[in-house]
Amino acid sequence: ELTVFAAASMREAMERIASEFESETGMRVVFSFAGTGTLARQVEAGAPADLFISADSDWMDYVAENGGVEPASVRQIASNKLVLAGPKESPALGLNAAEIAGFLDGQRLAMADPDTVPAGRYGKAALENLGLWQSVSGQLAPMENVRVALASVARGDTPLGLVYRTDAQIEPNVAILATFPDTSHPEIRYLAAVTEVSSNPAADPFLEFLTGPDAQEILQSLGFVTDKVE
Amino acid sequence: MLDVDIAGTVGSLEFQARFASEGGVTSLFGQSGSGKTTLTNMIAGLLVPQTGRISLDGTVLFDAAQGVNLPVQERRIGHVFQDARLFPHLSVRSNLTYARWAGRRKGDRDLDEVVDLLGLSTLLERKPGRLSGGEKQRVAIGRALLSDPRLLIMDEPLASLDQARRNDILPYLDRLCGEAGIPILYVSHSIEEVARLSDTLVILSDGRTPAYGPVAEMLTRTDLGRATGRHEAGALIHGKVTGMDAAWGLTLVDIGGAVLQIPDLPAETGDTVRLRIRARDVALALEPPKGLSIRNAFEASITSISEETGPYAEILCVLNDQTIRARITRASVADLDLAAGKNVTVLIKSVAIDRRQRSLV
Amino acid sequence: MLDVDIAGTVGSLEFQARFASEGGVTSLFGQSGSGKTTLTNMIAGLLVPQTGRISLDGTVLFDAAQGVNLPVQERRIGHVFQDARLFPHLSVRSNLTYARWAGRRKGDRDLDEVVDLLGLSTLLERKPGRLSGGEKQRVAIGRALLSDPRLLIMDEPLASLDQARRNDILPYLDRLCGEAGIPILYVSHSIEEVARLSDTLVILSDGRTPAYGPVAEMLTRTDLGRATGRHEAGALIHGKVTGMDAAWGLTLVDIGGAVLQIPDLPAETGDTVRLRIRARDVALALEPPKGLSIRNAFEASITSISEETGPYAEILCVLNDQTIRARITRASVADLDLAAGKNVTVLIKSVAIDRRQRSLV
Amino acid sequence: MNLFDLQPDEWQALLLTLKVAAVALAVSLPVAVLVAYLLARTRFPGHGLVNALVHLPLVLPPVVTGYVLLLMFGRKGPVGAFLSDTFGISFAFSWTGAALAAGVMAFPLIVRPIRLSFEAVDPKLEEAAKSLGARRIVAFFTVTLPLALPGILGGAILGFAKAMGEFGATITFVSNIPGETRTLALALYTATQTPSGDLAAFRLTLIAAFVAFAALIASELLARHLRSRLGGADA
Amino acid sequence: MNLFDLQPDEWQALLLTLKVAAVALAVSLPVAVLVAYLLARTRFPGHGLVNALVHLPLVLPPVVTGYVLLLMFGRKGPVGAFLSDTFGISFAFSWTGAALAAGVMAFPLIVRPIRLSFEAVDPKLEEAAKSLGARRIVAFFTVTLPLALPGILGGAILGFAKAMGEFGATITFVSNIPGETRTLALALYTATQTPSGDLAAFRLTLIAAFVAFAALIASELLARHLRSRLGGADA
Ligand SMILES: Nc1ncnc2c1ncn2[C@@H]1O[C@H](COP(=O)(O)OP(=O)(O)OP(=O)(O)O)[C@@H](O)[C@H]1O
Ligand SMILES: Nc1ncnc2c1ncn2[C@@H]1O[C@H](COP(=O)(O)OP(=O)(O)OP(=O)(O)O)[C@@H](O)[C@H]1O
Ligand SMILES: [Mg+2]
Ligand SMILES: [Mg+2]
Repeated sequence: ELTVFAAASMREAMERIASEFESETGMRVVFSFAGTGTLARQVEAGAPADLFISADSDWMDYVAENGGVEPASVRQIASNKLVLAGPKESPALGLNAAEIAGFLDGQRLAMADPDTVPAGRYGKAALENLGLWQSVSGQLAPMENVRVALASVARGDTPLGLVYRTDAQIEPNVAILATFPDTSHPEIRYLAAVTEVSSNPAADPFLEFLTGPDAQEILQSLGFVTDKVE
Repeated sequence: MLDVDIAGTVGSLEFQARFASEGGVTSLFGQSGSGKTTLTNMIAGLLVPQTGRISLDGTVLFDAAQGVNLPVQERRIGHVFQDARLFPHLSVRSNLTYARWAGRRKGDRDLDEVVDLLGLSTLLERKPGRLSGGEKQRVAIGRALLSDPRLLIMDEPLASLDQARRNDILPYLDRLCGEAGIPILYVSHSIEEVARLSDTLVILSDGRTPAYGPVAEMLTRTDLGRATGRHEAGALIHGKVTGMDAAWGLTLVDIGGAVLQIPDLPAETGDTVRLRIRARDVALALEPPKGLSIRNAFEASITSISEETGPYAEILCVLNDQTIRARITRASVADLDLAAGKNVTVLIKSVAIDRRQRSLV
Repeated sequence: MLDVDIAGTVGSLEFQARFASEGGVTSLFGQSGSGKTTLTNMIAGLLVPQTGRISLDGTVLFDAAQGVNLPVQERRIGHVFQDARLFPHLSVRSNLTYARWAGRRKGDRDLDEVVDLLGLSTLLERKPGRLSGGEKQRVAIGRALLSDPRLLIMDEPLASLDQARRNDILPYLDRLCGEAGIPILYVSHSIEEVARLSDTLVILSDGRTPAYGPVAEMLTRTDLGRATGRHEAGALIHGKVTGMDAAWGLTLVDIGGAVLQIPDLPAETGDTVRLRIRARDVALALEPPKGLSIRNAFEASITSISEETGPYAEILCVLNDQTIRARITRASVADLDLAAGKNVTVLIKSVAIDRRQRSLV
Repeated sequence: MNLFDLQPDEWQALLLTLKVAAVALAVSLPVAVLVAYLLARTRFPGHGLVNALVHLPLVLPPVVTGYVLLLMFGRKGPVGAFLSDTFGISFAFSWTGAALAAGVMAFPLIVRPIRLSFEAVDPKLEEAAKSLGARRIVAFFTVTLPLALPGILGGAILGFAKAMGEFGATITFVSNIPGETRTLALALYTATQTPSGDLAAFRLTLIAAFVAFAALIASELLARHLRSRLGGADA
Repeated sequence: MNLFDLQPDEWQALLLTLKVAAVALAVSLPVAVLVAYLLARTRFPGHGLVNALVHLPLVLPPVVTGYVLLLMFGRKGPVGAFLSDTFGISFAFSWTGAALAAGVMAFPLIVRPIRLSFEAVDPKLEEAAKSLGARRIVAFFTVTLPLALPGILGGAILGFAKAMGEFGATITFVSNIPGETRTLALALYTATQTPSGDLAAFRLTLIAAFVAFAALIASELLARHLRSRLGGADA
């Protein structure tokens, strides 16, 4: 039995991959889903995890530096895109201040908290890069995670949300109105690594499996970008 | 005035009480656990009887048949509880005036007067937690007095007060009843207090009221010996003040056929007074004695002698239509050869009839 | 036995008490607010005096100078509090036996005996919240009696009990003191109770103990009129039972120079007894009267006459070396021409000396 | 950076926290007193339901409570839409919403001690008040309430502490907007979510602990005062 | 999928939650009673500090409390290492750790009502017990404690509810491991992390509410029983 600490935003993908892995190898995988930061600190504290899957490269660096994971085992398993999501049947939106301000119409832009959540940090970088930060920073609704931001859009509490493409794609009540160019933000890297405390012989095979064709196919089907995976 | 006829079950007690009183002081008398507090609580509205009717001064307070049950706060009954029930967070002053500022009872009784009567003037700013037992009880009395009541219920209010204080308070209650016309329902174990104060006596026994009636009548009933306490048996006689002997501090009271000399009686010539004379204070002689310090001697005729078991005999004598009760030893009855119909001289020490034994009617 | 000499300040009360008693019943007597409860609390260890010393039977309970202050639970003092302080969550039975199961006090007093004495047998399974006022007080008395005390403190224990119940309990306390040798510190407002029960009387007034001493002596001290209550003044005389008159239920008591006939005295020939004779029950005559129901007449000589203001005079007579106190009107003093040194006949109704007035020594 | 020199954003978070907690307490305390009294002294149909509802925010994870608040009081929620249309009041993404979330979360903690205190007031004293002419409501304000003050204070201090520390429902309901809804708890959370935030988190912890300490001391002094007003003993 | 047919993982989470809450309560209640008694009846140096420490988990965001627990009781933390070396007890990432987190978070809620109840017990009754020979500890167990039972029950129910719903400190301290530390609250959170999880979240909410409701009803019945034992009135 393999214990994997995985970023909560990866839940759907991870559970599917794990059942695939189990049917192939007979090894059961148990997940602990939480925010990347939370998990990172736990891994650092010696949590009984075999693998750590982070939605953020900064936290993975931090854990690798502090002896939580084996630096050599770190590898990218997927990346993602940022999009603006809005109510279904809204027209596409140009990524400029005027259009966005017009669409918001004084209401707020939901996004993951730029100060706490990786998705938020990426979003902030993208907005800054496109020169939009100035105009929207006063109208943000920073959420605890991407899912909450997306739900807020789906419910109509906020007209617009800056979220991962993967999330926007599965939510039936929203439409993707715009996609941020990859160049506007640091690459959104999902990293996996074997922990220092792990002595589970299945850890490496699963890590291998994550970058294998079966897993990559699942990730791709859920909207992840998989072309940059090593 | 106060008409009670109720029944119900409270805890293990089968309760059934019936009495009526014509104002003045009505005393409830009975052993511990006989249901006195229960009865007062029903009259006050704190307990609801199962059946029956309570009316006060023509107002129906409770009527099971008609579904009337006036809430406590509308009954306007001042209640001195057996446990003081002071408000612990309020000063003595605020406790005393509670009915005025919280109960919208105005009343014209003066706070200072009540405070003086009860000796509370140095305690006004204290909290009840810092009072002695008797002090608490006095505050509870004051609080009820100041609530402008239509009826005052007092559940053993003087139990932990010393004699001096009782002697101050009892005449005040008398006046309250007489002058202000506020009827009082008084619970007490002390037959002295009851006799001193009451107009009507209600006997309670095991949740029932076997007897009630005017106090004079009740106290001479020999069948209530156990309830009223034999030692304290006595009789009430009525008289009229005919004059004063200022030199010796004696008041002359005509009881119809004889004049008694009584010390220290706060009454005016012409007043009618009521005197309780305890059977144990009455001696009998075959003829008027000479050279004796006992000043009150008059002739009366024996109507009955009940020889009880033990050394005592109870003798009822009648003078005009007033009954006097004497308690002497059976030995003396035999020695003096007393019998019903015989005339004897009744001797009553003047000092035996003291301030505690009488009341203005 | 009990030696108290303490001082301190409690609230607004400057407290200073000093007395000693030789076992038996010691009564604390004083007005409401005079500090009786405070004093008992200090002896029990619930309040700590600032200075002084308390010792019981040779054990030092408190000594400010030596820094001794025995904790309450080690003083082994049974305490009947003025407020009953029953444990509301425990049944009457568990309250009564608390000292046994929680205080590891064994004691050989029988639960049933105490329950019978106090009339609690039907209440054993009840919670205190469902008891009447007097019932609570009785449970409190029983609880203290069953705690195997070295000293029993009773703070107005009989205040809300009826006469019949008091008459049951008082002889029991007597026996407790006499047979079991447990000293009792008794707080009461009733001089009757005090006289009936006490060996030593301690007067408390405004937090001070102006006087204490053997009860007979204290009761004849005329300077303590206010404290002891004039109405109840009297004297204690000692006597020896010399015989019985079974036919009339009278006991003959030789008081040295005279034999009194007393009804209903539960004593054996040869016993020494103590009789309290209230001044108001004593009449005087110039010569032995004839044909009178008053059976006790003997000659004595007047030692003093104090004419107070008002209608009364207090007369002390002496027979051998026993003092008898009489209270008659000034008018009679004048009429009979009484004066110190004169011989008179002292008259005492047999029934006046009844069961409440005497005690076995 | 001196440990005791507050940064502007720390000041902001501190003041906001105090404002949110104070408003939450001020609004929920009277309601809590009422509910506690009803639960303690009356039996009405739905007694159990009210009792359960009061405790619900305690049992559910705060995120759920925040989510329910969002559904109800959000812009499109039934209550939110009504309030916004009728009174122009909006809780969404504003400090008032933070106060609402804090109040709801603190509510069960406030109700319970108050209810216990009401239950402990001897009904005989209320009877005495009525026998002196006080109507039920007057008896409540002059006798029951003053005697229950220690419990009310106890509930208030629990509620205030909870309101100060409320995190899950707040961040879900009104998000984590600096200056508007980022209370100390949210700022502290924010700091812990960056690898380099440890020092900031430590400072914020100290600030929060300090404020809580001050509030506790104040409440203890008040409680002691209340107790001494009773003369240290029952009547 | 029937709404009232629990799935195996829901059963697991439910049972785990009950176990965690029960153990948390069982362990913290006696400590809380002790602390409440000390706070209520004694003045000792550090009184204020203890009082503040007790309340700290309320004021700090749960995440911080969880983080502090992780630092202290984690495998590498000073206390955790000591316990693990000396007694072989480990809280890290196990249900015992979840119980610890729940217990710590519930602690202030348990202490306060109990403390109020202790303060409301008339010291005169303790004096009476002592005058009957009971030592302080005996008086405590035979008089003070039984009379404070309503408050203890009140504190326990608050604490149990809190322990059932605890989320932030738990997920931070012991992570979200199915079967080991994934209580209802954490399962609920997990469910909300996928768009398709709404129904699951709703079901879990109902389960949590139902259990809480049952616990409350039980506590009310018990409280009524306790009150009736007192005969409805004080002595
Ligand atoms: N806690 C307190 N704080 C301040 N004063 C007090 C306190 N307790 C009692 N006193 C005062 O001390 C005096 C003595 O009180 P104590 O209770 O000893 O009187 P007592 O003789 O027992 O009276 P009672 O017969 O009325 O019970 C009273 O004047 C009372 O008001
Ligand atoms: N709440 C109750 N539940 C059950 N029984 C009760 C309750 N209250 C009183 N009783 C019983 O009812 C009887 C009458 O009680 P009540 O208080 O009326 O007596 P009381 O005449 O006032 O006695 P006391 O002179 O001792 O105060 C007693 O036997 C008592 O035990
Ligand atoms: Mg009674
Ligand atoms: Mg006293």
